[in-house]
Order: sequence, then C-alpha cells, then structure tokens
Amino acid sequence: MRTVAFREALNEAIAEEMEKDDRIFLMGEEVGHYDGAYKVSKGLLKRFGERRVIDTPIAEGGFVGVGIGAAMVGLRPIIELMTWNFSFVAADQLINNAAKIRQMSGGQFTLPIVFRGPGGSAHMLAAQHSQSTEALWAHIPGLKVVMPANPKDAKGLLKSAIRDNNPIIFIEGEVLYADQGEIPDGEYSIPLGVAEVKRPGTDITLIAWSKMVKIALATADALAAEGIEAEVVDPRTIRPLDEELLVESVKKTKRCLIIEEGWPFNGVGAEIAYRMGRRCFDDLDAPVERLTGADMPMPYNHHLEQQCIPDVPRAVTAAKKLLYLE
Amino acid sequence: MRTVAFREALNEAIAEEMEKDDRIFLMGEEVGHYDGAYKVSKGLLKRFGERRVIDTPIAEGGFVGVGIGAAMVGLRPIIELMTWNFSFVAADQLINNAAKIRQMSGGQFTLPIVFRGPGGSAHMLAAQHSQSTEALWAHIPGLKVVMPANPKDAKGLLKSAIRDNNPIIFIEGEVLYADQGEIPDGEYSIPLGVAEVKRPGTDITLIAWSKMVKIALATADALAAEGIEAEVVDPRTIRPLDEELLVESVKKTKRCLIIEEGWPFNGVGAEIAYRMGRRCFDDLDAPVERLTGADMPMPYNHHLEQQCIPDVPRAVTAAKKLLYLE
Amino acid sequence: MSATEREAAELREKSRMPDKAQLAHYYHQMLAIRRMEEALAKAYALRKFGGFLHLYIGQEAVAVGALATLKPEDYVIATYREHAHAYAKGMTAKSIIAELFGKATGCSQGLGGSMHLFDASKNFLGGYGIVGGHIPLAAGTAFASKYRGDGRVTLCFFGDGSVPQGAFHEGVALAALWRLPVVFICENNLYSMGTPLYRSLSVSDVSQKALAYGMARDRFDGEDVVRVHDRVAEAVRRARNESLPTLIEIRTYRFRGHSMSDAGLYRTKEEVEESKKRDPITFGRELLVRAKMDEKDIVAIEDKVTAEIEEAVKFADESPELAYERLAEFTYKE
Amino acid sequence: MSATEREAAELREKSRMPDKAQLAHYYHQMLAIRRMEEALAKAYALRKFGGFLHLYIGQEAVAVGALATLKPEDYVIATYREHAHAYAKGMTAKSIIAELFGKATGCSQGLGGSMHLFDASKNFLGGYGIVGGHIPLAAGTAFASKYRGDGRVTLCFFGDGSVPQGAFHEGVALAALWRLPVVFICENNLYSMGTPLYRSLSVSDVSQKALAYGMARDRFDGEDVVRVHDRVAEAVRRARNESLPTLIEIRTYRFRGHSMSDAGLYRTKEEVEESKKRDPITFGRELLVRAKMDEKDIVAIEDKVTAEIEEAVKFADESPELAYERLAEFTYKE
Ligand SMILES: Cc1ncc(C[n+]2csc(CCOP(=O)(O)OP(=O)(O)O)c2C)c(N)n1
Ligand SMILES: Cc1ncc(C[n+]2csc(CCOP(=O)(O)OP(=O)(O)O)c2C)c(N)n1
Ligand SMILES: [Mg+2]
Ligand SMILES: [Mg+2]
Repeated sequence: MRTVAFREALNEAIAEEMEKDDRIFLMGEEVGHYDGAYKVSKGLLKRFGERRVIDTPIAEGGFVGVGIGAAMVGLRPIIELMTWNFSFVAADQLINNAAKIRQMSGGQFTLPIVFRGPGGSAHMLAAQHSQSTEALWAHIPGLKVVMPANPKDAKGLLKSAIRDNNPIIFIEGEVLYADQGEIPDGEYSIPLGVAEVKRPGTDITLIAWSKMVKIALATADALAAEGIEAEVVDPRTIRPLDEELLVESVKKTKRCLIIEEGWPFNGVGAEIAYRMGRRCFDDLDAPVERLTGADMPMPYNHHLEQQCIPDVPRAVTAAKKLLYLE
Repeated sequence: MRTVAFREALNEAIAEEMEKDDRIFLMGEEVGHYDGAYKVSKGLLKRFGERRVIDTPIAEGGFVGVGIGAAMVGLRPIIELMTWNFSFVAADQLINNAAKIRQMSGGQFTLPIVFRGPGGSAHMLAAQHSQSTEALWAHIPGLKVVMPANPKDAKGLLKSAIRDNNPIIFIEGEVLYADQGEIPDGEYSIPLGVAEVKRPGTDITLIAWSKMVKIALATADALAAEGIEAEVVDPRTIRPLDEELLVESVKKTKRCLIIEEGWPFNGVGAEIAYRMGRRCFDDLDAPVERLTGADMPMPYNHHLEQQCIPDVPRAVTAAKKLLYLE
Repeated sequence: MSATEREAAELREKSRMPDKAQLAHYYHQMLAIRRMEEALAKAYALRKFGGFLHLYIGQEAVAVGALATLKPEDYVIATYREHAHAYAKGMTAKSIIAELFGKATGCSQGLGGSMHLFDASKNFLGGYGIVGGHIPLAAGTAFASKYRGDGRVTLCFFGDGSVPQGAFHEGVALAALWRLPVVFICENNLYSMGTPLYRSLSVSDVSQKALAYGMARDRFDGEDVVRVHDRVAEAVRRARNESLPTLIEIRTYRFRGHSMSDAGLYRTKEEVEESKKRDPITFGRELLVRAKMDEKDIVAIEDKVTAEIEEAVKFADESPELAYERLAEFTYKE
Repeated sequence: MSATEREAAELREKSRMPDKAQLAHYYHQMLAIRRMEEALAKAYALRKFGGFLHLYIGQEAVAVGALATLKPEDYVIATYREHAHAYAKGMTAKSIIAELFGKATGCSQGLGGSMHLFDASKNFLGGYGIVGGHIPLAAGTAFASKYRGDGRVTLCFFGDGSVPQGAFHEGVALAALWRLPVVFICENNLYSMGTPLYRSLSVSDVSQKALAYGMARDRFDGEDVVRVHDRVAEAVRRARNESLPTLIEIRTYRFRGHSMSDAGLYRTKEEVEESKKRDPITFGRELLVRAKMDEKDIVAIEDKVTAEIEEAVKFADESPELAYERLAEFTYKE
C-alpha cells in the first residue's frame, strides 16, 4: 500500500494505461504544457510528448467531437473537460453522438472513450462553476457515469473506464483532488457497476458517492457516538447502478437516506429512492429520504454556499428523523 | 366551446398574446416564411410582420442566446426550437444563462422567455430525433417545464407561460399537433403548477403527461371494462410540480402507476415516485410503479420503436400487477 | 492566348477528361442513386416506411465526383441527406434500401434508417441528423489518421445550413489549427429547408469562411461530375500529401423538397425547372455521348441500373426485421 | 507631406486629443480600477473571500477607453474578468468590492461574486463564466435595441480564448446577418489561461474573422486610452447610426496570472517585464503631464483614488450578508 493524493491516483491510472496502449491519448484544455488546470495530468506531456498529450483551444464541442470521431476509428481517447460545468457546450456531442452512434450504426461502431474532469462545487465559484452534472448524464442511455470517492477508487475505476468500450462520463470531485489515501502497490482495477460498502452497519443505510461519501462517513461516526450503526454504501458507478448491493443493505437496515450534492428534482437520488422503494417495499420501516443540494443555482457567498450543500449536521438530523428519533 | 387542433390552440395563444403586447416576438427556424416546420406559427408572419416573427439560421445556441439577451432588457421572446432534439446545442445557454442570470444578478434581471417546440418520438425518426427531454430540463432550478396534453391545456398553459416572468421550457408532443379538442371561446388561461384530474377514479392513480395522457386514458378505459376505476392525473406542469394533487389522488387510490415516454434513469417518474413513496408511505398498498420508454436510444424500425414507447396493453398489465390481479 | 498555349490548354483538358470506363462508372453511379431514390420515394408514398426522407436528387454529381477521388480506406461522413454518399462509397443499394425499410439486412440493421446509414467495412462513418454535429467528428477521424500516420483522408459533407452552427466553426477551426487531413465539402444547394441562403448567411460565399481559418478553399458549380472530381482531387491530394485541410463550397441544387413533407412553396416553379436544365445525370450521359460511347452501351448501363434497383427493393421487401430482444446489446458494448 | 497637410494632421491630432478634464477622468478611472484590484488581491491573500479572482491589471486602458464612448443607456456585457468594465460603466468600487466580499450590499447582493457583477441601473449586463457564452446575449440586447428603435449600442467584451468557441461564431454571425448595433471587442492578451495564441488559433489576427461575416473590423494596440476611445468610438458610431456591428481586436497584456492560483510558468519574466513598459496607467499619467496638468493636481487624483478604494473596502468589510432564508426568491420570479 502507498499513500497518494486523489489527483496522483488519477495521473497514475492514465500514465499506466497510456504506457501500455498507444491508441490512448489525452486531450483537453491546458492538459499539456500547463500540466492540467488541476494538475491531474502533471508530467504527462513530458513523458508522452505532444502527439499523445494534446492541448486544445476552448472549444469543448469541437474537441469532444474530435474524441468521438477518433474513437470511432479505433483510438481510445481520454478527453478532459476542465470542469464538467463546461460540458454543456458539448452536450449535443455527448447526447446525440457519443451515446447513440453504436446503436444508430447497428453496433458497427463502438466508442471506447473517457470524458473526465472535476465536478461539483468547490469554494465560492458561484452558479456557473459549482454544478453536479451526474443526474443529467446518467439519464442518457449509452453513457456510463463513474464517480470515485477516494484515491483507490479513483485509480481503479479510471483504469476500468479507460479499458471499457463505451463512452464514460468520469466525474472527479473537485474538492477531492488533494485528498490522500492508500492504494494497492501493484496493478489493479475496480470494475464498473460494483458498489462498495464503505462502512458496515445495521440501523440505517446511507447512500452517497463522490465527495458526499466523506459526509456520509462522518455522519456515521456522529451517529455511532449515539449508538446508531449506519451502513455507508457508495455505488461508485452511477450508471450502471449496482442496485443489488444497495437493495441488500436497505433490506437489512430497513432505512435509507441518500445524500447527494446535486439538485433534487430528477436527481440520481430520486432514481435510487424509487428503486429502493420498489424493491424494499415490504422491508422499509420508513420512507426513503434524500438530503440533496439546495434546489437553486449555487450562490457565491460562502455561508450561503455551505448551506446549499449537504453537511454532517443536517445528515445526522435526517438520519435520526428516519429512525424516528427526532 | 370550439373544436380546434392542438397546433391551432398554440397558434391562438401566441397570436392573442402578441396582439396585446408588442414586447413579445417569435423567433426560430422556419417560423416565418415557412409558417413553421409543424405549422404552429401559421399566418403569424403575415399578421405581425418580419419585425416580430423572425426566421433564424440553424444556430440554436446563437438564437436561444439572443432571446435571453433580449429578455434581459425587457422584451418577452418566444423562441421556437424546431424540435427539442436540437436543444442540446443550446444546452449551455439554457442551463448556464437562462436558468441562472436572475440568481447571479441578485434578482436584478428576470427572464420572461418561453422556449417551445415539439418533443418526444414521432414515427421512425430514429435516435437523434425521438427524444423526451423533460427530465433533463426539469433537473435545472431556474427553469419551469410545461407539457400540455390537449388543445385546451396547450392554449391555456402557453398563455400563462408567455405571461410568466421566468424561463419556460414548453414541450409540445410532436404527435399531438393534429389532435382536435374543445377549447373555451373567450379569453382564458391555465395557471402553471396546477395538475388536473383527467378522469376520476378510485382504485389506482395513473400519472401521465403530454401524449402519455392519451395512453393513460385509454388504459383507464380498458381497466374500466374489467371493473377497475383508474384515476388519471396529469401534472401538466412538470416543474413546478403540483405535488399536492398527486398526493391526494394516491392517498385515495393507494396505488400509483406513472406512465412516461422518456428514459427511465432519473426520469421525471423517478422524482414523482420518490415523492409519492415519501408522502404516501403509510397509504400505499403497493410500491409506486413506472412504465417508461425503453432505456436505449430510439431504434428506427417501426416495430422496435413501438415497443420502446409505453402503450395501453403494457400499461394495463402494469396496473393490474399493482392491483395484484396479475 | 498563343497557339502553343491553346494547345497546352487543350491537352490539359484532354488529359483531364477521364476515359470512357470512368465516365461510364460515374454515369452508373449517378443513375443508380437517382433510381434508388425514386424507388425510395415511391415506397415512401406506399407507406412501406416512415420517418424523414431527404432526397438528393439533383446533386448526384457532387457525391459521385467527390468520392471517386478516394481510396477505399479513406473516411466519409455526411448528413441525413446521405444516400448518395453511402452508395458512392461502395455500399450496395440493397443494404441502403433495406435500411430504409427498417430491415435487419440494412446497413445499420434497421436501427438507423434514412438519416443514419453506416458501413464500417466501407469506412462510411455515417449520416447524422443534427445539423453541423458531425463536422467535429470529421476532424476527429482526420486526427486519428494523422495520429497513426495511416495516410487516410476524411471527406466531410454538409449543407449550407450548417455553416452558422457553432459545431461547424469549432470543427473546421480545429482542423486548421492542427493541420488535419480532411476536406470539408459544403454542398450549397441555396436553401436550408425553406430558408434561402441570404436569410442564413451574411456572406453568401461560404468558402470565404476559410479565410478566417487560414485554410485553403475552393468554390465551383457541381453539376459536372468530372469537374467535381478534379477539384476535390486537388484538396484530397493536399490532405494526403501535406496534411492540410480544405474548405470547398460546391454550388448545387436539390430538385425535390427538403423532405417528403415539404410543399416547397419557397421556391418558384421556374427556379426549379431552370435548375433541372443542369441535371448532372443528363450531363453525365452527354459526356458518354461526347466520348463516343454507343447508344446501346449507354442503354445497357441504364438497364443494369434498373435491374439493380429492382432487385434491391425486392431484397429489402423480403428481408426480416430485428427482434426486439436483441436491441439492448446495441446500447452498450459488453 | 506639404506644410498645409502637416498642419491639418496636427490639427486633427489636436482635435483628437481630449481636454484635460477628460484625460483626468481616464486617469482616475484606470487608477481606481488598478487600486481596486490591488486591494482585492490583498484581501484575497488574507482569505477575506474565495473563488476565482481574475485581475485585469495591465489592460485598464481598454475598458476605460472603450466605455467612455458610450451613453449611460448603452449596454455592456463581459466575461469573468470584468471588474474594470463594471467600474468604467459607472458602478462604484463599493458595490464591486462588497460583491467580491460576498456581501448583501454588493452589486449582485453577494450571489454573483467576482465573475458575475451585474448592475441593471447602469445597464451593465453582467460578467459571465462560460467562455464565449455571453456573446449571443450581446447580439440579443442589440436585437432588442433594434426591435425597439431605442438607439442604444451594446458593447461586448471577451478574450482571445473565446474565439474558437461555437458561441462566438453564432453570436457574431447573427449580429452580422441581422445588422445589429453591437461592437464585439476581443481583448487579445495573447493567452487564454496558459495557452498562447498560436496554440488556440490558426490565424493570429482575430479581426480577420470579420471577413467571414462581411463585418467591419479594426485591430490595434490597447495601451493608449485615447486611441482605444477613438477607434471604438468609430465602431459605436457605426452601430448607433448605421445599425452595423463591428469586430474589434485590441492587443493587450495582463500583467498578472490568469487567476490568483496561476503560477504563470508559461510566460518568461522578461516578457512580462517588457509588457509593463507599456503600462496604460503610466501612459495615462504621461498624457496628463503632456497636457500640462500640475503635478499636485495629478497627485490629488491619486489621493482621491486611494481614499475611494479604502472607503470601499471598509464599506465592504462592514456590510452584512444575505440571509439564507431569502435565497429562494432569487431562483424564480413570483
Ligand atoms: C441542430 C439542428 N437544428 C435544426 C435541424 C432541423 N433541420 C434538419 S435539416 C435542416 C436544413 C439543413 O439545410 P442544409 O444544411 O442546407 O442541408 P440541405 O438539407 O440543404 O442538404 C434543418 C433546419 C436539425 N436537424 N439540427
Ligand atoms: C466553456 C469554458 N471552457 C473553459 C473554461 C475555463 N476557462 C476560464 S477562463 C479561460 C481562459 C480564457 O482566456 P481568454 O478568453 O483569452 O480570456 P482572458 O482570461 O485572457 O481574459 C478558461 C479556459 C470556461 N470558463 N468556459
Ligand atoms: Mg442546403
Ligand atoms: Mg486571453
């Protein structure tokens, strides 16, 4: 085991895969000479050269499309969006091309391509720069959506994503980049579509992904101090969703709180809540609850911003309410 | 009461409002000289002239942005998307500008603007031309999403949308345009955010909107033949959602089937199912169920296409299952 | 012009003129495309299939002349008005018509339809329905060719209507910046749906856009298949040998409406009739006559085409459809 | 040049040179913007606020000169690097600094922050964070002006980095097509974040893009506030009187990093130092000296600026924040 930062784990995944397969290239704004806006690609230009690490102009629709075209004819692009906030200018490429070409072509063209970059809010970046986009992308059949919560998952999942033969939306929590964590020494990967119990428990299931896993774990700690054993389950891949593991946990604890940073309406938590409600109808002791980001554009002011993002106190309150303790 | 087609009802709403308020203009591809790709704007160029009925080049991002800018300084644009399938090239404008400018400006700029056009599948239009986009737009705080099911609702809701001071996503079922229906003779409007019981019943609630209301009503007919009285509730506005009326119905019938054309993952039905599960936890005799469009890009072949869209036989089966009759 | 100069020009003109076999090939292709689309229009009227049907009738010389410049390994990508490009890239009328009939034997197994013809084996990368959306993809395939050094060229077709789209700008700009081996061919048929050029572009010369990107450009009328071939060949050569993109505007005209539902009220009958005087197929036949091909040999081509299309329609009619159960596998690759 | 010609030229030059009061106004504005941003940088270092902070230092003559051409009712719209444009449009340092401090007294009540300054009363239509995304909005406000015949002009500012974006193309193209009264000003500071111009544009002359749209264009260096004023005035006149858009490229340079977190390793120290020799504020002061303003009058301006900014910081410090309970009303208008 080694301890590395989240961004380094991602960097290793990219470098190791690029080392093995010349068809893989990395493209995006500032990924090369600048070493990445968030330094995920640090050193890669130096190591792999300008042919394989390509700086682009600010034209997301253009270079996302370039990636799709390149993937159609056999390359395996990794396209960095400087942040997912900027992906909307490429929405048509992602929805109408990336997600559909395989089906429209009767299966003739597959798209081994990873779109990756930071997502979610950070610190006073205001409305246009603080968005969680997973709910939108996960709605689209043809796309997979992956959201690691720690360095180990980040590296393992990114390796699987790069090796996958489908278009992948890979969202890295912007505030996770500096997080340190242990990762296995040698080669490893983590399959897509497999959730993980991040902390076992018996009294209530907390479902969370990406940076919200930290909130869920801290909430579990706080609850443990009051004698409540929460189980924290991280789907890791939003789509495909490991429904079975979630159901298993909820059937066991009979209570479920979903903690998500994104907006509530049609959020990922709505889908999970629906599925849990359906699959665990006879087991649930309380309705599935959700703690979500506030239903509004993110305000700039720091205090307002913090109140728009789920935090431990509110998660604890919500959990207790579910346990009819408050 | 008069009988008019869905497209005529929309046309009347636009014309009547334009007549009263010079700040309103209609802009979009082929809305003028061509009388509209789907003839919703028939005769409007002739009546209001080129100043107020403006044909655009194929640049949705551009003219959606033009509408937003014009709305910021006091005009009241109606922007037609030839179909909502083409809205993704304008996604950034809708998500990052239309939905956020009011909040980012501290409430200084409001956007009285309607984005409208046909949505959903039609007949063998294949993957890029057969999409239901309501789940995506309804996820975005700052936008309202309206989806009328018949000519009366179409006219009444569009009038309210035009008079509203927020950006509105107004989605017209592409296959509804020729539908005939009765509308009141004089001036009327239907407030946004108010659902309607389209058919009263006692045994099960069918929630559906836009063209799926027809499926729901036909399903209710079929069920009635077997002695089952289904209540059909049409939210009409997806966002804001008239949660209370839906809850009232579900509490009464104790069973709920949501029929939606869109993709299942994070669909509007997921949000509704979550809310019903939560609010009606102690009332439900069965889990809330959903009948949705198939979780895949729409295939071209007609038979395959039909199997990807909810229909009466499958809705009847799903309803009976919920009633434990099958 | 001096006598020698004139002589040289004539020589050039002659050497430029392809041999009889090549002209016959052009004629065959253009006629087959025309007959195929006429058959499709008929089948559509008989409701054998639905959806949008965008006919290319009137523009045949563009696809045929342009694609004749390519090697089989070169890539072609196009819009929803792509039956001709698919055929000219080597796809059969069978696989195209079957696709429009929604059959499993269609080039996209009946999943794509008229707007989404694909054939990986022919390097035909598809027809696309979002105006302008495929242009960045063409930069992408050209990027891949440069990345691999495989010497392939990408030809990207689009209409005048896609020029105002952001995707056009971004795709073309990246190709210029990165010097990608791609040829962008704008088939300027003067209308995007019912909108005449002057209502969608402030500068009617589309090729002028190339100036903004420092890109080579060309612009000419597209009714003469030989001219199309020769001018496009120059751009293909530039792409293949110098890895430089070109923007070509080819002026053309569609004889039919935008799609089958278009009443076409935005053009006068006179304008349409006038344009038919420059029918590329009439001109293609004329070239054969000028090249002194026997009338009966020309008729033989025409009969062959008739048989080819009839057989293709029959094949499509008799083909099976895909089973719903198999659909899921097309959404994700295992 | 003949004597009369020379005389005429000198006269033109003189008539072009604004009076002392105007020069003093320019100097005040440029200096206030500089001091305001220095104060912001300091406050940022002290963690009084967070987020991105994009300083305009080095480019002040552009915003000040350009906005001096406008009437109060004219519209201005800009990017996230817009503190200067906000100030030059008549917004106070108080309302700007308070906004960055996240206070309810800020121009956007603390909801927008550095990247989203807005002031409806000053017709400042905001700063925007999505590169290129506000350019179509500028076409929209200009459209509204033409629609109403209100004679207003829209000025739209953006960086060289937004030129490759589709939104640039679409916004500018619509303005050209519809002849809208808007001036597009590309502040070409040679870099978009760490990317030098040659890695984002195949043609380094941004103004050349205007050719593709048949639009008037201009291109010049932006360190001289008077030049900026005069050249932009010409475009504003064209917009106001002829309802025609112009694309102007103003070459400039930012002395600081892209944002506070940018180490700026992509530029040499020499290059940055060299550019500081063309500091618009030094030049603005020089103009006052040349216009024979007393040193003590100049210093008086400088003192006034210092006091203005100090007071603004104090105001911002002491201002309250918005209550969370009030937030919902900003998402939707009742
Ligand atoms: C982004 C987008 N907007 C609108 C449409 C609807 N549409 C389909 S074809 C077309 C006209 C295109 O004209 P042009 O590019 O000139 O091609 P042509 O049909 O003349 O071959 C329009 C508006 C679309 N498919 N995509
Ligand atoms: C669509 C989009 N992509 C990427 C970014 C990230 N980003 C912010 S500013 C910037 C550079 C812009 O450079 P330029 O337009 O030259 O303006 P300058 O910062 O030099 O004033 C980038 C890449 C963004 N905000 N929006
Ligand atoms: Mg055309
Ligand atoms: Mg710049």
